[in-house]
Amino acid sequence: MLNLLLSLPLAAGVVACAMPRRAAGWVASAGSLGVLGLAIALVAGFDASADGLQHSVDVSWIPGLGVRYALGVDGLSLFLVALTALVWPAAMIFSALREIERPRLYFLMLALAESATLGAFLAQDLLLFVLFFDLMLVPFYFLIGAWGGANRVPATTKMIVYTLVGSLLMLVAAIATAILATPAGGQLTFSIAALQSHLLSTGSQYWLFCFFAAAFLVKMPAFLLHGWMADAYRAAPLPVLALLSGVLSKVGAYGFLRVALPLFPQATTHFQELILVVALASILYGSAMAFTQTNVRLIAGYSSIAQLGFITAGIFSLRPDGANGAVLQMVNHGLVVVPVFLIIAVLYERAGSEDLGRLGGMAMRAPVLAALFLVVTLATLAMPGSANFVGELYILIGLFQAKIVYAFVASIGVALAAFYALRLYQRTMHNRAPEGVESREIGWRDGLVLAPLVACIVALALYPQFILHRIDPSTSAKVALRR
Amino acid sequence: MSATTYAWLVLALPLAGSLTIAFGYRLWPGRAAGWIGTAAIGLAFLASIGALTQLLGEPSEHRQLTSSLWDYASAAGVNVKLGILVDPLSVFMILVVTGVSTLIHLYSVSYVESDRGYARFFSYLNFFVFSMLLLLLAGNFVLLIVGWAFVGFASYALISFWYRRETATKAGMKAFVINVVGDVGLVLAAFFVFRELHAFDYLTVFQGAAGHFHTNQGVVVAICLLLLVGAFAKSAQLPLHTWLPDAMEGPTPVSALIHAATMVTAGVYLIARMHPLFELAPTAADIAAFIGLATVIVAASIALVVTDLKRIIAYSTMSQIGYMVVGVSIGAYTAGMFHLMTHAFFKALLFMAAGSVIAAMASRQDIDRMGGFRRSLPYTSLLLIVGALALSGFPGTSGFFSKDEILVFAAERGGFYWIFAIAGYAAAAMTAFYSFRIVFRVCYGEPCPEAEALREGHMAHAEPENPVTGEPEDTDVGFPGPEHHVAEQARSMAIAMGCLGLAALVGGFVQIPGVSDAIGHFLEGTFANSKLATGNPPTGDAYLGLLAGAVVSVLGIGLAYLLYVVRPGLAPALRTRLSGVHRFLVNRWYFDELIDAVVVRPTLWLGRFFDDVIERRVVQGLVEGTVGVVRGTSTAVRFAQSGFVRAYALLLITGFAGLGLYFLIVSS
Amino acid sequence: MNMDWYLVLSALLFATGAVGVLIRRSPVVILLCLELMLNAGNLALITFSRMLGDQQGQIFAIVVMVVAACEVVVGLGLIVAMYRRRIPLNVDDLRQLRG
Amino acid sequence: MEAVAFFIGALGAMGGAVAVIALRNPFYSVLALIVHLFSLAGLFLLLHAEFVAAAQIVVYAGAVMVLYVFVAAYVGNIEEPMWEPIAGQRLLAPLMASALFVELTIAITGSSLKALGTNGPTIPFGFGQPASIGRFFLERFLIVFEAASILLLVAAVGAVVLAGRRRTTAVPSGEPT
Amino acid sequence: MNFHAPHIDYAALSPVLALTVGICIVLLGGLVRRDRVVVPLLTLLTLGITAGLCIWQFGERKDLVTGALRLDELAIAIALIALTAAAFTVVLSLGEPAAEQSGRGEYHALLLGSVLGMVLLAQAQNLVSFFVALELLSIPLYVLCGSNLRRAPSLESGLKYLIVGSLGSATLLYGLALIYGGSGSTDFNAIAAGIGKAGVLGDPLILIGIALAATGLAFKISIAPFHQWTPDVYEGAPTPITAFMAVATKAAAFAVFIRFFEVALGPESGDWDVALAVLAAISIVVGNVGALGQSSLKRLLGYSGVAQAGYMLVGLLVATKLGIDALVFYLLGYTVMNLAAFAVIVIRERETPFGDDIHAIEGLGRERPLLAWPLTISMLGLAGLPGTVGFIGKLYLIEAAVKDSFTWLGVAIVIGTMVSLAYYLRVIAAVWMTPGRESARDPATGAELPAMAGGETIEAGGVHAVPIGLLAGLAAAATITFGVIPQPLIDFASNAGQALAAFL
Repeated sequence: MLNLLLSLPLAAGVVACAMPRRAAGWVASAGSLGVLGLAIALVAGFDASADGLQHSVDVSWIPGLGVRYALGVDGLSLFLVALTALVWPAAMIFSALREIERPRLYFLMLALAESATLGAFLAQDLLLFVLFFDLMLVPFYFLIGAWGGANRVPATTKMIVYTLVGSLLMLVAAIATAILATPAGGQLTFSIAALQSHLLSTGSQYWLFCFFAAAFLVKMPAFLLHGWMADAYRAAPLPVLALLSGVLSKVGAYGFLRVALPLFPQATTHFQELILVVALASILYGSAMAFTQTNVRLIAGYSSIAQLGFITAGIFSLRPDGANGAVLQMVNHGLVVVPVFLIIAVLYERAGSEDLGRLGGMAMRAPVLAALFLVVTLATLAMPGSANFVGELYILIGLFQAKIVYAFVASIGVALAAFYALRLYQRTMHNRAPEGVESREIGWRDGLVLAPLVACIVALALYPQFILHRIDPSTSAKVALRR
Repeated sequence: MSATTYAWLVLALPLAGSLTIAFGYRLWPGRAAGWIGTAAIGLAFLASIGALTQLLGEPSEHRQLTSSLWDYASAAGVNVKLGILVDPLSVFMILVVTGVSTLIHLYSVSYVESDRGYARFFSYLNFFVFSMLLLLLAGNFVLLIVGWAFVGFASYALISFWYRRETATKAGMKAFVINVVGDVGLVLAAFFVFRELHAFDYLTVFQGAAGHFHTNQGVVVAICLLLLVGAFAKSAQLPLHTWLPDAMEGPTPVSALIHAATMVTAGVYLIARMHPLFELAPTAADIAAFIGLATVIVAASIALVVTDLKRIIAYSTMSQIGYMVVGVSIGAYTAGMFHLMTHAFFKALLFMAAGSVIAAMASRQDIDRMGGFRRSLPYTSLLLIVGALALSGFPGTSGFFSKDEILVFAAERGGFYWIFAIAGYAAAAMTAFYSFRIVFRVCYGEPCPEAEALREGHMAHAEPENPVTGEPEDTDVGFPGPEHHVAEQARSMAIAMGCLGLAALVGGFVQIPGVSDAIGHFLEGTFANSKLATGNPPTGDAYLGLLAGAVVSVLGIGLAYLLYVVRPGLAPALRTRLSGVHRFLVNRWYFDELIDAVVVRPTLWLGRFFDDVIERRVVQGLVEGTVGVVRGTSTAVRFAQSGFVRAYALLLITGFAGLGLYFLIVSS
Repeated sequence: MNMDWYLVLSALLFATGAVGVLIRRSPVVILLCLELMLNAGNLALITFSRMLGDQQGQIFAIVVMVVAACEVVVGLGLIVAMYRRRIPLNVDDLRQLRG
Repeated sequence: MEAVAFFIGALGAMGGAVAVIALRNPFYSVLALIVHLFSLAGLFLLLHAEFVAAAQIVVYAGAVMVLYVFVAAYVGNIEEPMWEPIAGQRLLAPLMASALFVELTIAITGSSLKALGTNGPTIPFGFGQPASIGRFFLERFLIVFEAASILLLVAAVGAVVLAGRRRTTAVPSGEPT
Repeated sequence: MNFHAPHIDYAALSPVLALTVGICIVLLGGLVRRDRVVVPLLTLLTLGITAGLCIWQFGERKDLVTGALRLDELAIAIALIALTAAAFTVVLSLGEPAAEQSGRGEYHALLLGSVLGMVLLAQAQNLVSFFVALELLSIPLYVLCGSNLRRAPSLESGLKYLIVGSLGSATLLYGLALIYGGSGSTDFNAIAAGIGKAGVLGDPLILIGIALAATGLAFKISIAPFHQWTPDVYEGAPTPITAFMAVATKAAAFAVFIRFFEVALGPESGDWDVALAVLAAISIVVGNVGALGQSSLKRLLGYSGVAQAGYMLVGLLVATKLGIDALVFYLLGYTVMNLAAFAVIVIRERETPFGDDIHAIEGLGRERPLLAWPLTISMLGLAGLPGTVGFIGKLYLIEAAVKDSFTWLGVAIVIGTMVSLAYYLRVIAAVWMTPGRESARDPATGAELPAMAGGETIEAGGVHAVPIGLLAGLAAAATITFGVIPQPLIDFASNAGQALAAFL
């Protein structure tokens, strides 16, 4: 099941390469829709009461290095897999509806990215995780570099180098973890479950945690480590950016829960305050930046920093409620930020600009577009009643009970979010339309791409318990490991 | 059907109406959307009555019913259900809300008829009602917050309904952001509650609170203060009130419904709902009462000088809500809720009448340009006067009974609470004055050209322009609508206004000291455990209070008559004499400027600072610095690669020398 | 004579050769200096061979001679080829490849 | 007696070496190297390496140096400007070379190897003579011997490649170098 | 006086013999036949037979000819690398002007001579055979570098390589002499024993000897600060030769480096590991920063080679079986990755007027995707991105480093990798993200660029894009295959480590 899930996108991508140019996108999209089907089956068949891995695959891969090909889903990864499976078809179909240069390569890269991302979420071997974590970047390098906007090559290089800084350090740390945890003469293993049972000395945990944290924080990105973000966001093609912001950023937060907390419990406790400070700084900084920017991509980008700050804060409340909220919020944020970027793409086609100053009045003749965007905006600002609110609620409850002061500061971010998200909506959809802006209703094809995403947002808003119920056992178990 | 089923129905009907209108926005012909909306709310009103009767059928101890649909978000020890609480307080509130809403929907069916966003308007309006009902019926803090935020959003959407006006979108934004600040306060309060009592459920919390907290314990005071942040943001109390006057950018029925009758009273409802907590934190309750009083006075004083018709009523709303806040904070729950109800009637009426006048003025709202509508708009003028009388607390009208009940309760409570009574009566005089300032400026005096035209049967048509900035309106799509509707010509408006006028006049009779105590009796179920709500003040004192109220009201009206009818020149003279005071009041006590300087500017400055300094220098500096170091090393390496083979040989020898040195050191 | 005399002499010759490589610019002379260095190595080998009473060092030295001869042949061949191409025979002028 | 011979040999070797790097005309440098090689051959004799000494004179000083002389004569005198284009080379080159020397000397004199301070052990008859060297080559170092011969072959091929005139290498005149 | 002919195991020596015979045949073949196919075919045949013999002998572990050589898996693995690289070089040299000018027979004979040197070097177990094999490796290369006699840079690179190379040889020789003197033997095993017996463990004589030898060997594998010949020579030499040098020389020198340091100097490893660690770190830094901003692809790969050598040195200096496994594995991966890149460079050098400049590959992704992919995969592999053999190799090396408490070197490797991304990705960006250049105009001045070798070659020998491209594809496929299924290669490499395990 998981093997198929992992290989299907790539297989479809390769097949797409052999197809005529026009068909490539549709073949790749069909593959990703297949993945979506599998993911739905996965969610449907998920045993919510268990906190262990399900559908495990565990075969030897590189015995010489102790690396195993171990996959599995638990509550932690289930919905992130589902998110990946959901947004990738959206981005692919959205792209397939448009004229793209060198479509075969484009869709191959998108497909590779999907496989790698799924791999990162499914991997249960530390090294396999690191491998997929790094591999994800490669297709994005191409996607941004070859199909991006102005300054794409420096931007994409900056992104990949910067993010690899963290993840390569993580490679060293992963190896060191395995080696240090292996008793003398024992067989080296990278299995996360096995490593969990041999906890390292506190001193080792400290520096290993720092390496892992660096990788995850850069990927998110968190405050001070987001230097790659602005340029990459400016340059990336929008469907790609949607995936970058919607899914890739989550891998970092996911890594904290999957790797850092279980393997380095003492270090996690030790660095809790530090990471919380970073998270809060991300929240405040991201929010403040988001309302000074006029480029719509950057508004969404900086808001992502803030949102990821919330997620990190939730994880590092080191409480089940906070962690549950964080996982829920990962899914939610992915689910809202993808439509945001796709809508920005639609807006760009109508206004020819991505600057707030040159946008406006779009709602006039496009009420459906406006309504879709409105729902997404409200979810983005974590309007109570949305699943995002439930996520933030859980995060803040956790934080509130762990570190009350941090919770108060974090709640400032909630208020700021309302401002920047609404500003984005208002200045694109409302006010007068400047010269050159063509208010045109969204086409039914694009609508069909966006509507399911928005429908998911609404459905989750009505019943967030659907996710919470399934993630709770595994997430709580991850946090409970701390001794 | 049980009371809770009716309550779910009350929730479902407006939501269904909203969605029906929204999804079918292209299908509904003519006024269909309006009628669907009105019908949905009307049915909700009927369902509310159903809930009321069912509730009255229960013994008074068992009038707190809960019901839940499904687990909304329950994990890791947190338990949140999609649950409602049906008790006298919520039923009372939903009755008021659905009742007034039905009439305002009815009014709107005609009033916004020519607006392009007709369906959108009713969809929003129905959604608002749904949100408000959700807020009222919520059985736990989370759902309360959801409803709380939904009404905030609905308010935003309706304020910036004419979204092509930049003033409207700005005002919407302001309202939304301030409301979100309130939401955050509420959320934090909920967290505190959860941390202390491990529950979000009202009944669990209230039952647990009494045993868990002792009076004026820091935590419970903090909870109450945070609740107050939420309440004050929503109810436009100082200093979070600045959005309300700007909210008048919305269509007039919106002002009537949201910014007068229903949403803005949510804060009052919240304090009443949370009375078990407030009674444990008297300090917080006192703070609330004083802020309420301050709002009463400040708002009334501003209303004296403002010339925008809707804004005068808006300040009046603030002021009246201040009374209610005082009431529920000092324990006069019944009186507070009573005033809430009567205020809903007469304030909605005032806005409707104002809407009719503004329509006649072709969207102009400045009372200085109005005059003499008495003859051209007789029905409107009549109801405007009825509303003003109720607002001024003219003896016999609804406002007369409800306001006095609060003030009498304050006086009776003793201690420093008499301040509220004295100041309250003083403010009541101002209220009476500005109410009749409106009446005299609009209905009396020289008829303005529009009034003249209307008498000859022509509706005024003006170049569409923004009433605030005066810039020409975007006529491309025709909102706020090329045609205007006045009550005299539109039957639905007339009916709605008539009903409210009646309610404003006689609504007070349900609760007359010594005669009837319907509301107090009904609400007992909710406030049974309250230490403060100890029944009604002595009838004698109550009548003394009524007398004082009557005197003050008549005095105020008389003064207004003197200034605006008998000696019209006196007002401008007074304005020049007291120019300092006038300027201070016209500038609304400089609250906007204060908030701008304290909150908005620093935040923007911080954003710019982040952008200019942190982002450019620190974050990018981190990148560029590293790149610079690498580049520098690269330059050095490539400079060393000079092409001179002898230099390469030298480096080889040097390298060996270094290596050899190391080995010699190791060996020794 | 003690063996270290020979060795110090060989070290001195080695260093002298190195100086020559570093400061001379004619490729011919540089090749000569490389010969000096290889010969210094040879001297050390022979000395050790004597010191250890072991002839492997001498074998090594003979091999080094062969190697030196081969280097010379190739080196001189290159010099001739460059001369024919009219490339200046000054290593400092060989700077087309750098950076 | 041995000491005198050593010093004469050492002086000759050093003198030759210094002359190689000091003389400005490559032709003279070649001649100085021949002096150096002869002196070295003398030292080899002192160390009982008769075969090596002979090979030194015959193969090295004889055959190889003749090649040098021819090439030096063929390419003529090469101008070496006094100006030093590499910054620091003139200072650092001797400095590093002396460092090299000092380190080697420390290694030699500082070594705890006892045998260094002796004249060497008594050696068997035939040590360093062609017969024993030959045996070594054909028994123990057979592979080395064969490899060396292939090396010579390859070097010869290399020389042919580089210096042999062929029709394709005709240099177009006036091409920049 | 009795002459005891040494026992010669002809089977084990067969690869060496085959190569020797091959040299002669190729040389003669070049004299007899002047057409373009025979000599390369003969060369390939020789290489193929030798490789076959190597594989036949795989698994043997024995001393040959009185211990001058040792045949074991390490030797054979390295020999196979050298043979593979040589075979590539032969194909890459089809139509190579250098081969035309120096005579095909001679050119290929020299190549085979160098390969012979490498095969011997990988087996050398004696100071003398070590030295002579090293020279047998180097001297033909000096010639081959300068073999494009028409190009001044080719000659320049030949002479530079010769001068610095001989200096390195002299240094190495002196070091070997000191070690011989200190330990009293030329056999690696006897040296290890002799160091203990003579009581010179940690003695300055031995240590300076090690320093000198390390300098000489580091020079051969391009470890900074002894690397400076590398970029110049790589750039100036004919591209097929550069490819050969980049891969084979490094492999062979590493082989002897391993054998010499682990076997002969194993007792001293506590003294030299830190020194080599510092050198490795310097190499990683210098190589990676030097490659930044290079526009000549060969030069870029030269610097990259310096950095890669630094990575590989880590495997050596930890002096564990894991380290040797990792090093051999990395060498194998490095071989296929580099060969793929060079093959593409050769083709573009002949097709465009830009030589090996990065302009030559601009827009390649659009015009010739089949050629762009091998280069891209090679660059991704060299950068150590997952899915390629480069990633597994780095993983292996880091594992070895961390296990031997050289975690900081592991960190150094990844930091180097980060820097390296900047230039590897630049190549990829040129391939996929930059439009191709139509005219041969200098972008800066607008002047017509001087015609480089490519222009002439097309008439001289043709591009031979199909066979070369196929090889590039093959190497790229191997890069990916062994990145996804690395175990066979790991087993192969760990045999090599096993061969030396007894000495560690």
